[in-house]
Amino acid sequence: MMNDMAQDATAEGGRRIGEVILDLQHISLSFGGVNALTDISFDVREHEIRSIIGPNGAGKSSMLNVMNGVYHPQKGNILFRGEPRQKMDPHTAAAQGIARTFQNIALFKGMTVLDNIMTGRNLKMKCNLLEHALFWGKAQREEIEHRKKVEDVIDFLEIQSIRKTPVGRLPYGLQKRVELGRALAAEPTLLLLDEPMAGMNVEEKQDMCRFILDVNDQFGTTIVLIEHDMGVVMDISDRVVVLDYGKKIGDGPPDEVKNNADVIAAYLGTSH
Amino acid sequence: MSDTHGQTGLDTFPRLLMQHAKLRPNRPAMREKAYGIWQTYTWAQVAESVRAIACGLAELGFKRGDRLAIIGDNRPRLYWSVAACQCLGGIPVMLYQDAVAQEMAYVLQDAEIRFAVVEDQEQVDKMLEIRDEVPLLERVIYDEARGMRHYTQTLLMGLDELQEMGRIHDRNQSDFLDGEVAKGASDDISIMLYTSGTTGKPKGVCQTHGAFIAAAQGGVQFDKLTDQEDILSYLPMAWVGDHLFSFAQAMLAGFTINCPESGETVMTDLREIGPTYYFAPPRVFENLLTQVMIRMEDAGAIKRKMFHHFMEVSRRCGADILDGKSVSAGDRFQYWLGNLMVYGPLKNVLGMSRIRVAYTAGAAIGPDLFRFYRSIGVNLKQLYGQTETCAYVCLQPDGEIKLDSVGKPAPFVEVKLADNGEILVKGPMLLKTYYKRPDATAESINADGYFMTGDAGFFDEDGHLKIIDRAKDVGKLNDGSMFAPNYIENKLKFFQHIKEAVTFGNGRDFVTAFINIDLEAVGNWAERKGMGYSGYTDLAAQDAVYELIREGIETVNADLATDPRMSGSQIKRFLILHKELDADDGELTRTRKVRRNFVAERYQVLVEGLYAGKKSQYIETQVKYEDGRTGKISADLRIEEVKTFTPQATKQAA
Amino acid sequence: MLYREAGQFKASYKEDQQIFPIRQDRVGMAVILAIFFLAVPMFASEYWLQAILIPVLIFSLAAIGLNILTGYAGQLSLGSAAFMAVGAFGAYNFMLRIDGMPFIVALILGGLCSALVGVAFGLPSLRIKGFYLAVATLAAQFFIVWALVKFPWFSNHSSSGVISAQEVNILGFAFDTPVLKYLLTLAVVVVLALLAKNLVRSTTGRRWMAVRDMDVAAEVIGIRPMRAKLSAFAVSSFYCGVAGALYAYTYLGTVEPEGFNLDLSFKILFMIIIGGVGSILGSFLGAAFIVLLPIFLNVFMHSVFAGSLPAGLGSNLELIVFGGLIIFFLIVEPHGLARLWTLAKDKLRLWPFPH
Amino acid sequence: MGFFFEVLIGGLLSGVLYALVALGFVLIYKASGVFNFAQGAMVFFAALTFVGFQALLPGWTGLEEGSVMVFWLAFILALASMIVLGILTEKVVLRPLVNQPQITLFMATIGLSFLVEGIAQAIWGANVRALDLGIADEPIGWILDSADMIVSSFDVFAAALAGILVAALALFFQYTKVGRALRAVADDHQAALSIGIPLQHIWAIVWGVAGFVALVAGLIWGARSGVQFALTFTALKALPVLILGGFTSVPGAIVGGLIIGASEKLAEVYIGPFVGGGIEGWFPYMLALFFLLVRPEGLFGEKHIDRV
Repeated sequence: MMNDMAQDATAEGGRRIGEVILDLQHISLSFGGVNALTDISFDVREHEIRSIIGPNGAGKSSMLNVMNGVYHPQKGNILFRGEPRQKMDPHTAAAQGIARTFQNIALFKGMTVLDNIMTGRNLKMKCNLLEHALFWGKAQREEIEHRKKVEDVIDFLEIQSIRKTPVGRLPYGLQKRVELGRALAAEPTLLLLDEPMAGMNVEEKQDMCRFILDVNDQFGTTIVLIEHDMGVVMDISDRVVVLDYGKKIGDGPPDEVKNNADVIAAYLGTSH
Repeated sequence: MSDTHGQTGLDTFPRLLMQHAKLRPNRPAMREKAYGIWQTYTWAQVAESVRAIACGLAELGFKRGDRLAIIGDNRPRLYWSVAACQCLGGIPVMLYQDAVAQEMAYVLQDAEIRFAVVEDQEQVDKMLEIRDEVPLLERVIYDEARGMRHYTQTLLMGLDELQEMGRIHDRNQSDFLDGEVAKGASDDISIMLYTSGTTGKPKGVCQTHGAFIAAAQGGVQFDKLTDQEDILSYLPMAWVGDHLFSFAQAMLAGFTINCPESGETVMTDLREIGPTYYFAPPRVFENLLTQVMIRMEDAGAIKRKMFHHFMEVSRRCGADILDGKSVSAGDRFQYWLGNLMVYGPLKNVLGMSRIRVAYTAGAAIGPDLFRFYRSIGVNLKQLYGQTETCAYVCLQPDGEIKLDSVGKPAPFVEVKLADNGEILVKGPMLLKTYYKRPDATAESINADGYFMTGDAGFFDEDGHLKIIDRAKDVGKLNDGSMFAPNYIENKLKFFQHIKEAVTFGNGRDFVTAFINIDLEAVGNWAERKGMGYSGYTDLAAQDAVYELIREGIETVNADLATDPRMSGSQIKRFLILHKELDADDGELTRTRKVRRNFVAERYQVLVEGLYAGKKSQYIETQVKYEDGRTGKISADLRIEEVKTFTPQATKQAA
Repeated sequence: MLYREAGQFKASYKEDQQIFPIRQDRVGMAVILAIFFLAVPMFASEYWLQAILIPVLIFSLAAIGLNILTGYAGQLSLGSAAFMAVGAFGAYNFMLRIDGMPFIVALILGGLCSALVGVAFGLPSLRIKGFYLAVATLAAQFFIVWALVKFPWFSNHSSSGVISAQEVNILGFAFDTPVLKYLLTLAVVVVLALLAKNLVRSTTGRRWMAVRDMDVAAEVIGIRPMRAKLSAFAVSSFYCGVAGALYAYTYLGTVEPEGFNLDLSFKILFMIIIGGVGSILGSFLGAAFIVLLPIFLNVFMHSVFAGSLPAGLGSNLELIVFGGLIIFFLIVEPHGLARLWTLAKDKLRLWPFPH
Repeated sequence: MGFFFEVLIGGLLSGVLYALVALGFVLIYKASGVFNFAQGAMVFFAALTFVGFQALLPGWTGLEEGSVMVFWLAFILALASMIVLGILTEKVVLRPLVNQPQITLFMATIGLSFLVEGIAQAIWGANVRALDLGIADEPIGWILDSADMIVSSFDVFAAALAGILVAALALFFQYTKVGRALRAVADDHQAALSIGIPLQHIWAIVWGVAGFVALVAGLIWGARSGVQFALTFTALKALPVLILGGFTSVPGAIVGGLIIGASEKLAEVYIGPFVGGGIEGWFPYMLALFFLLVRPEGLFGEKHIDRV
């Protein structure tokens, strides 16, 4: 099933894998002397689906956090669209078109699905506080204009019936979907997904898989994905990076990675 | 709106549409819940879109008399495609959207379809699947572009693209379409609807503009419908009822059609729109009532008591108040109070506050069910009709509602009974022909021009028609007494715990029954009693459930015993089926009617078991799962006896 | 039960985004406004106006201010009273020192002074959260009151900082009777409440709530926590400041810095806890509750002890009841009276169904 | 110079008192993650209860007023009251709020402080009461003679008492089973559960111990400046102490207390005159505020990294 979809996307796809968009060079990150990442280099190309896999504690989430500026590596260079960046805040990353989801759902619990996704558009909303207070004319028009975009996202993710539900009341699988929606609302060029399918049942996984492929395909969004389900990863990824204990032990197309001896030993061998 | 009909020239749907675009260009013709709000289209916009689609179709080579298949949920653009097709003098052919590809292949072949407008990727996939079997199919036009990016087949085209094409065409030859509309005649076929038919292959019923306009006209007149009505269109477009209510009547009266967001949101959308005019088959009303009762069970004791008290009041006088009969001042006050506390709010949460007229048809409706809605002030009425009669034969007039009749013959309709009790009808709404089936046409319309409905019934003293059963299903027990299976089954199904029932008895000594329990109602009942169960099969086999069902059947028996014509067909033995009858397994039609013969054949062993006097019977059945896989389930079904009543004894008891 | 929503469908986003999307709510609101603008001035006694309605309105405004900061932006403050003081003294000085200063402008300027001070004391919120921040706002509370007492310039050199509000005069019309003061207060409060509601349902409000609910995620989608928090401090303090100015001008007439003490800050905090954290409506309910409760208790005690009221029992009972209620609400209904109303409304909308 | 030291020592000694109150905060925070704003109210409650019993006991028992017996009986009764109060608080207020956001718990303890103050005054009256521990509040002669500094014997006694208390607590934590359990809880609730210690049990003990600390602090403070409502405000000064010392550090509480005590006195004496005096009221808070900006985790707290 998923295999079919993956082939659809690559075989017939109108998407072309392009230039390197994000280049990570010799990244090392440590917390209080404990090394989380050691000398890791890899790149992400435009329009591709790039997966990061590895056993628990391999440093996958840290890697994502480095990418969008939550963590600052002690060593190494990051080039985004060829521009080196030294220190960067997450909101600067967001302004550059990097959006992400989190391993543990990080929705705004007190808000509805609609409002959560609306926050995803906040960078594109230009009205100031006074205009918001009046909520008349420009501010109202802006709100409506962005509501339309958000409704597109809601439609895309097929969550119309929960539009006005507070996110706290939703089941886990739907919350994950809403979180993806919030990231999509920002119309990112680079989307980082941290275990988008963790804890889901088969049907939910299939849906999520379809959404990820559709996003990649329809909007040309570059996707970096962390996922535990090897079936999914091998199906939908263009290239896979394998981490273990903060070190890179494999990198390449799924088939190549699958047959890499180190990877089998460190990861596949132990968990399968 | 009666004036429109009187005017000459407004005798086809395209002309009606163009007239509305002129008369009320800014009134809403359609709304669709999409992207969180009710997107509204005015008559002018609709007419413009219809023109575009029509011109687009013409550009593709669609010719006068061509059939256009239309497949999908109730979407505005699909309704527009119907109108567009009619503009060109074509014949729209609606298909049930949940049919599987193979079922569709037959219709597409039979109707020699060259063009199809379908809703989305799902339907496109079906078309592609059967493409080789329907070589005539030239173009499949899809409404919803989602997921269609990688379909490269030249067969396919987006409706957007078609409309764009049509607009250019219309600009270049602005009088083309008007010319096409002008060519249309009242006697042209306006639509082809396939009857699902309990036996044989479906037949295409060809109806003319004149027939549907007459049927719509009669209904509009009868219930004084105006252009202010709102109706929710959620029943399959391929069903004659939807075409009459959501298309023909709307086109005639100029009222607003509202399309729900999706199948799951119908109830919410119903509540939001609050239609003034509503149509639903009995099962929808039944599900609603079941839900009302289940939800009320969870209410606090005081509220529940209040609810039941006022329900009692409404049973006593609600229907009379609605019918304008005289009611005591005390009851009137109680009813007023009840309306404030219960009926009003209840109608509000069900989305029925604004209903002026509601109809039900398609199957018998239980008297309790029917009375419930009327007594809380919903003007629910029954009508009677077939695809062949534009669903328009009898209507219940306001103020003259009888629970067990389908009302009086509608305006322009003549009804008479054949010697064997079969109902015969005549009028402007009769079908022109079955498509390519002169034999069937000849068979169903007799020499005097009456359509033979195949239903058995009689007129009561007030001239109201009462339906008993399908004429051909009415059989005899070995002792010669009448056996009307539908009649009995309907009585059984009026119990909330029984979802489906199939009875046997023709040519037998006594009557037996298969029962399907209602999983929701019985499940709820079981939960309240603290019974555990793992699913339908498990629940259906439990002793307490058998006991519950037996009580229901005994009540039916007691009721049957009071009618001298029916007392012989009391049920002696029954069993509860181990699976729910399912359209996917061919046991039900797409309109959820039981296919009696098929069921009897498929469960032959069980029928034998019932008559062989066994205590239980083993059965193994193939089933189709939702994902298309098949599997086997087996069970050892218990067979139980039921008490029957002598006609004498119950008369005394009653 | 009273709701009849069938047929109230939204055909545009504008309709969908109204403050009161349900017609019955709009009607209800109009009726309430009519009562407070028309009926109350006609029928309410001077005592009701001066001792109850005016303070309730003013405290509602202060509670809205604190709610914006605490309820919406998630930053706890124990210094609301101090910001009220800044507003009161600010407005006083603008009126005093600038000839022909229109009152409304002074009110706004007073609020802006408070907003500035609020931003200054909100700066630590960029690095600290939760009760660390609460302690930081305590610094504002003590420091501001101290400064207003110690620097006589603020109070025009009156003893111990007491100021007497000038006459309120708008476009030559003197607001000198309780009814007029009430109407002025009401008008200001209604307008500001509307603006607050608009803010919290706009992008500004969503940014605040995002920072409140999960600041890391907020930052990742491009919200600058610094701006969000400081804007919340500014708006919150503005509201408190205007409330403080009204407190001086339409309620008490004469105020001293010590009147804006920690107790008052706590009172405002209690208003939002009992009324409803994160609710504009709750701010009104909480303010009314906290103002009315002591009055009710007083009446109650007098009827129980019939004149032989043990000394101090009244005020102690007030402490006990306040404290007990806070704990009760936090445990039983952390979203306060506003949530109770929401629940009741949901019930009414679904009536006769229980859920 | 002598004057400087005199002020410094005076400040340090009152800092000891802040430290004592702060200690109560730290204990509870460490064990249950609750920032107990009501600690000040508990100090007030404890002192008032002690004084109340001290006044009533002679009448009840016929013991001689002011005798050692009365003192200890009152102490025991007050301690019992504190333990009851602590356990009740834990059961009635905090347990239903388990798993709520910390800020909610914090607000609950603000409510609690009102409740406790109200109850205390409703029972014992709102008058200022004198409390005599039998220690004279007069300059110690030899220091006055040798260094020409005024150092109160009471202050020294109080400091010594506080020192003993801290030492005792340290021993309690280090060497008793309950103490070890407490530390386990502070480190990791899950871990504590897994070694089989009933969490609720521990919380009750902690609240009891916090009550005891509050009683000692209340006695000393009450003896010095009378038992009155203002005690609760003075106790608020423990908040900046905590910010300096960190919420989880016992040594932090002590060092923080000393710093706050000393600096507020020095500031009052050396800066106060230039700005009109009375800066003692806010100086500790401002100090804490600036400190926060530099080192949000406190003197001894650990740097905290947000995991994402």
